[in-house]
Amino acid sequence: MPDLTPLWLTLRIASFATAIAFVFAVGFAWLTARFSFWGRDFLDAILTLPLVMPPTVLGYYLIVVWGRNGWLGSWLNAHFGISLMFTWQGAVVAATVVSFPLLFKSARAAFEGVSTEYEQAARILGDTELQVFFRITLPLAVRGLLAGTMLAFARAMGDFGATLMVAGNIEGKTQTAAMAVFDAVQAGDYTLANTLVAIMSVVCVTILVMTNKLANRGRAGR
Amino acid sequence: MPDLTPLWLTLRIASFATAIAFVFAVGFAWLTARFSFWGRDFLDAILTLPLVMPPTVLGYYLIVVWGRNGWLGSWLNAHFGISLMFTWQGAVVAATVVSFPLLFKSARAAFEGVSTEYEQAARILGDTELQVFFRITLPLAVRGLLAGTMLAFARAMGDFGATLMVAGNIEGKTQTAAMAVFDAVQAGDYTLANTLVAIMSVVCVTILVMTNKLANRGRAGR
Amino acid sequence: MRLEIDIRKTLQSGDRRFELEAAFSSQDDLTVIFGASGSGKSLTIQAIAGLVTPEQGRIAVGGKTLFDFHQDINLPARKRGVGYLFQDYALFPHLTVRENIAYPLRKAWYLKLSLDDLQEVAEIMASFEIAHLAASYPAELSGGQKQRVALARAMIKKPSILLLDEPFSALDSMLRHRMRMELLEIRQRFDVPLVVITHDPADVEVFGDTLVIFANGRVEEVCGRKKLAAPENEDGWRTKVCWRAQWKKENLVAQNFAMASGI
Amino acid sequence: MRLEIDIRKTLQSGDRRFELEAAFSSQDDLTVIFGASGSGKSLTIQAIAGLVTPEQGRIAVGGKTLFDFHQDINLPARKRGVGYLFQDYALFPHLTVRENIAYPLRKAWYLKLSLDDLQEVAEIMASFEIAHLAASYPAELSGGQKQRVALARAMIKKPSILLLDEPFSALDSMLRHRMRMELLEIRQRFDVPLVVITHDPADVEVFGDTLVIFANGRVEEVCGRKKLAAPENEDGWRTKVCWRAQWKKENLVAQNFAMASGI
Amino acid sequence: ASPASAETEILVSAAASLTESFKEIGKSFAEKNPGVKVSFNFAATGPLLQQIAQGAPADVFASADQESMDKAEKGGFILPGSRINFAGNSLVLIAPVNMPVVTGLGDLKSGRVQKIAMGNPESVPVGRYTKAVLEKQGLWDTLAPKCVMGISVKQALEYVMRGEVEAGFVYATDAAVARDKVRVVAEIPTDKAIVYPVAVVAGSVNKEKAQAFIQYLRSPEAQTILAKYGFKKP
Ligand SMILES: Nc1ncnc2c1ncn2[C@@H]1O[C@H](COP(=O)(O)OP(=O)(O)OP(=O)(O)O)[C@@H](O)[C@H]1O
Ligand SMILES: Nc1ncnc2c1ncn2[C@@H]1O[C@H](COP(=O)(O)OP(=O)(O)OP(=O)(O)O)[C@@H](O)[C@H]1O
Ligand SMILES: [Mg+2]
Ligand SMILES: [Mg+2]
Repeated sequence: MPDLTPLWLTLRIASFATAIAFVFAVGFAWLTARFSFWGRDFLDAILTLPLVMPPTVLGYYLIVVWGRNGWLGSWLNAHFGISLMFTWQGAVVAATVVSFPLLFKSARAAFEGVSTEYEQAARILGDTELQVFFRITLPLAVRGLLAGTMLAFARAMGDFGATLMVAGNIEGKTQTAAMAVFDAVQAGDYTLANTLVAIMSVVCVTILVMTNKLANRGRAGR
Repeated sequence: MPDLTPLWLTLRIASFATAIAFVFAVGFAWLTARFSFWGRDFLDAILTLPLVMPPTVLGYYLIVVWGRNGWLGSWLNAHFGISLMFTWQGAVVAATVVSFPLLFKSARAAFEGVSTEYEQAARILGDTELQVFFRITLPLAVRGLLAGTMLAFARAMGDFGATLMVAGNIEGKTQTAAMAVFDAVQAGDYTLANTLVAIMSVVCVTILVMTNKLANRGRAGR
Repeated sequence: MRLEIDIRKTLQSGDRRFELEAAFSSQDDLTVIFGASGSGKSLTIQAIAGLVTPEQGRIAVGGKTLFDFHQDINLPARKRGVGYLFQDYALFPHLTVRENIAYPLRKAWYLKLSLDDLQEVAEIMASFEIAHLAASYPAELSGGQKQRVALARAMIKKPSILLLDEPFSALDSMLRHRMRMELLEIRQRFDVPLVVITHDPADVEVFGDTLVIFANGRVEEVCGRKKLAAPENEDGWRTKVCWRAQWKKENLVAQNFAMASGI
Repeated sequence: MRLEIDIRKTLQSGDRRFELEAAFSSQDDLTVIFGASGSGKSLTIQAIAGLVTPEQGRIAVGGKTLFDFHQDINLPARKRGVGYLFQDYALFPHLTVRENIAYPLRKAWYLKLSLDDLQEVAEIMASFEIAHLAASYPAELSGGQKQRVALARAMIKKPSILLLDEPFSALDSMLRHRMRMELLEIRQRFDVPLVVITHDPADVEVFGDTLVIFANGRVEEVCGRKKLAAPENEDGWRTKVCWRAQWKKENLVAQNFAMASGI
Repeated sequence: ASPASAETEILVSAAASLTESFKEIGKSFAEKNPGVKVSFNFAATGPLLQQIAQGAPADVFASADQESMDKAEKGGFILPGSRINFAGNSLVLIAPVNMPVVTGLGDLKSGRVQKIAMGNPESVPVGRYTKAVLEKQGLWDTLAPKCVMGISVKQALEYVMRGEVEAGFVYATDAAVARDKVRVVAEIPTDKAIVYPVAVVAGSVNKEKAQAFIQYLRSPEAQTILAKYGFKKP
């Protein structure tokens, strides 16, 4: 049985990253789905871009921004004395960036699929825009959002390049499961690699299946 | 101006990969969205798995299967004398695998969002299941499918690890834009890296914006 | 004998349970299904169309068995050749009015419509007064306009039986009148039997050769126009309606009585 | 003076163009809007509810200005305090019947309903005969059941005006009658004015203190009950309806005449 | 190779650290040998070996370390007897130019050094060399928690260049590329000499040409080019 620390770390990082990506993605998705403004398609494309970058390259740009001497990172360091480099929080930032586009795109499509009639009905029944969003739009878009969340979670779990670049590969501290697998494959230790992959797959499949089940249980008719 | 061969190659690979992934993803998505069978959630999770694997590891498994000595690859080689290793077709296979889950999940959510009432109406009007699918389900799911296709295309364009493993990094033959960027970063040639990234981003944004525009034009009311 | 039905089906929603036990037959070309809200009318004609599969029983239209539990027959909806008007229209939101109506004609996927077919679509649109809406999408229609489009779509293929779920509810009285006449004409021209669910006594009057009354998932009463039942117990409203349907315009006083109590 | 409206709005769908020019006022508590399909009735009450923003004009209810182009007033829908019954109900598919009806009461997001509120929901469900459906989802309801749930939801907040788009079209006549009485009672108890779009002459009779007749996006005629217009030109069906609405049950012959020609 | 052209093509799978020098050598080889085209497949040594093991159509395998080549040899993936060493390198300790903290190996223990970048000993050759040296000096156990393991030597270099770490272990050739951003603190002698092996792949269909390329690597022209990029003689 191999060391499972990387797995727990991965789950923690992926959970945080998905949660953060969710908030931003839902916000942007709502904006682009419900309002028509100049440059909307452009914004949409820009927000999808992180997907096109090879993760390692993305990681490189992340360091440029968030690194100790990066332009956001140095500010963080000067004012709060914190640095994201080589910490699991840094890994969260990296994983958030790589998984964001998945959630954003899914959420936008999901919101666009919600008939505006229900939203209008809610407005007449006295809801503010915020209430309409939380009580009608969000629950009615739940399938697409869930699919997006699962994609984002899986992507965050599997991210390797960007996370590695920002968080380093410090055993017991920032070494995620993906890195451990990578190391094993690189080192030619295929038994270990296969075991790790098997464990990761089982964990991931379990999570995905359970999420699906929960979602189906909580789902309304139609 | 840097050499643009990798870019064209990338576009070609990404287009083929997205097209292939589309066919399979739509098929599986339809199956899981419209039929309830034992192990459906499990199948869904399995099909999402490629996302969790670090691409290089995925690439490793791909060459174990498709390599000239791999169990599918050796058969291909023995019967048709072809090998996918170090060819752009191999890159297509790798890119297809990494982008498949994105399309599959989006498509499933999109299909589930289509009210079955329309499908029933089409059946009564004389449609076979296949016609129902192509004339009703598919067009009504177009937003989600499009979002998924764009995600998959972007992912295929940006893939590095898996593609590199299967197709190699051979200049002018299998070196994709992502690899060229990676090489530039590795060589410390940041000017080249930034230029390549800028070109890739512009191309990708253009494609995404145009797809969005086309889709909106061709879209029906509601 | 054109329509024979004898089916059972149980529906469950949480604790609530609805049992449908619909059995009736109609020799007439015009059958009206009448009954309280939630009594199983829509479910019954959905079973005829093949949208709902009964747990038991048999459905036959014009001698052709559509469903038979014991013989293990269950024709798919597309082979039943029925026309169906959905209660909420089910117009395809991604197609224009013209495309919606032409839908059943265009069998190959990308083939253009033939000139004959186009002509047919144009004619039916004209007769339903929706020609000016041809290029609009369902979302841009008023309630009544939607309903007419749905009717045109259901009728263009000359179905062997036409099932109508409250076909005129969203129409104004002028249009309602004209559509009724239109329907009756179509019925005669193509010899297509109609099954109409309605809440409108005027429909009962016009279409009710056979009147089937539903209550709580069961057929409460079937009155043929020929079976001239005496109006014995006038206290039940159903009897009145039945009776009214039979006596039609010939007995204005009775009609008024029914109207007044049925406002 | 309870309702004043004078608005313009142009809608475009491809080549087709619809111009709405709705201007009328009603001092009565009961206003019926009557008119051909596609004549702009739904659009007009959507403008009152704040779902459609007119390009011009003014809307006032009970002295409160909801919209005024010149004064740049345009209250958002949630502040207009109107009740609205959608033509296709717009029940929230992810909520049960009970949750749908309680929707306007539950303002904080996750707060439980108070006992009083629960009581209220239970009462209104009972009076609309949908208590047994409380735990069902809209997809599991029949057409008439959906409509009653939508009515209950629109009425539970005691709106300052209740807008009803063909409220009884999917109900059977018994229920239709009862719901009408129910509505009239509610109207009186809470002093809430009603605006009803209908195609049913019986509705015109009961609700039509003021009858507004639409044609082609314009108000063709407004008849107050008080304004006892003589039935001069009986050849127009609208006049008949107006006339009928005014004379109500007092003149059965006229009613029958209208019925016969309006089948 | 397409039969239409008389040109034969050989594919050289080479370690990423050889990218620039090999591209140049490839050109000069082609000039000397008309009719032969040299293509390169650059990646980390690990993937290269895996590709060859799975039957990739490479002709030459140039590895950054002996171990990978040993594995290739043991697996029978290279032509027996074709293996030679063609270049050498050395391990250096580097630090960012503007960070004067580290002046020698001994400073690494100091509390002011929080992070040290190195290649991952499990997969990156330079990491293995580094670990061996540190273990021999008795520093490994103290330093290991501070070490950031890059997937490649370039990643370790990147960290040092951007000042994210106080020190790092890379090859002399890497340090040479980033001369303006990093400063070489010390050259660290390794037990085993760092030498790059090259061999003809067993499955090669152009064995003579591949052999010719390998021979060319030892030629003065090629050695000059390698030296230009900081490589030593083998
Ligand atoms: N989004 C839209 N775009 C273009 N035209 C529209 C749109 N919505 C409605 N219309 C048109 O406006 C007209 C008035 O519609 P409205 O829904 O008010 O009719 P209505 O009087 O309620 O009719 P019905 O009795 O059939 O419900 C119709 O001709 C309709 O086609
Ligand atoms: N999917 C379902 N699950 C559970 N119950 C259902 C479902 N669909 C319909 N029902 C119930 O079945 C009963 C009959 O429904 P049906 O639609 O046939 O009524 P109906 O006679 O057409 O009424 P209406 O005149 O109101 O349209 C209703 O009580 C309804 O609530
Ligand atoms: Mg019904
Ligand atoms: Mg309307």
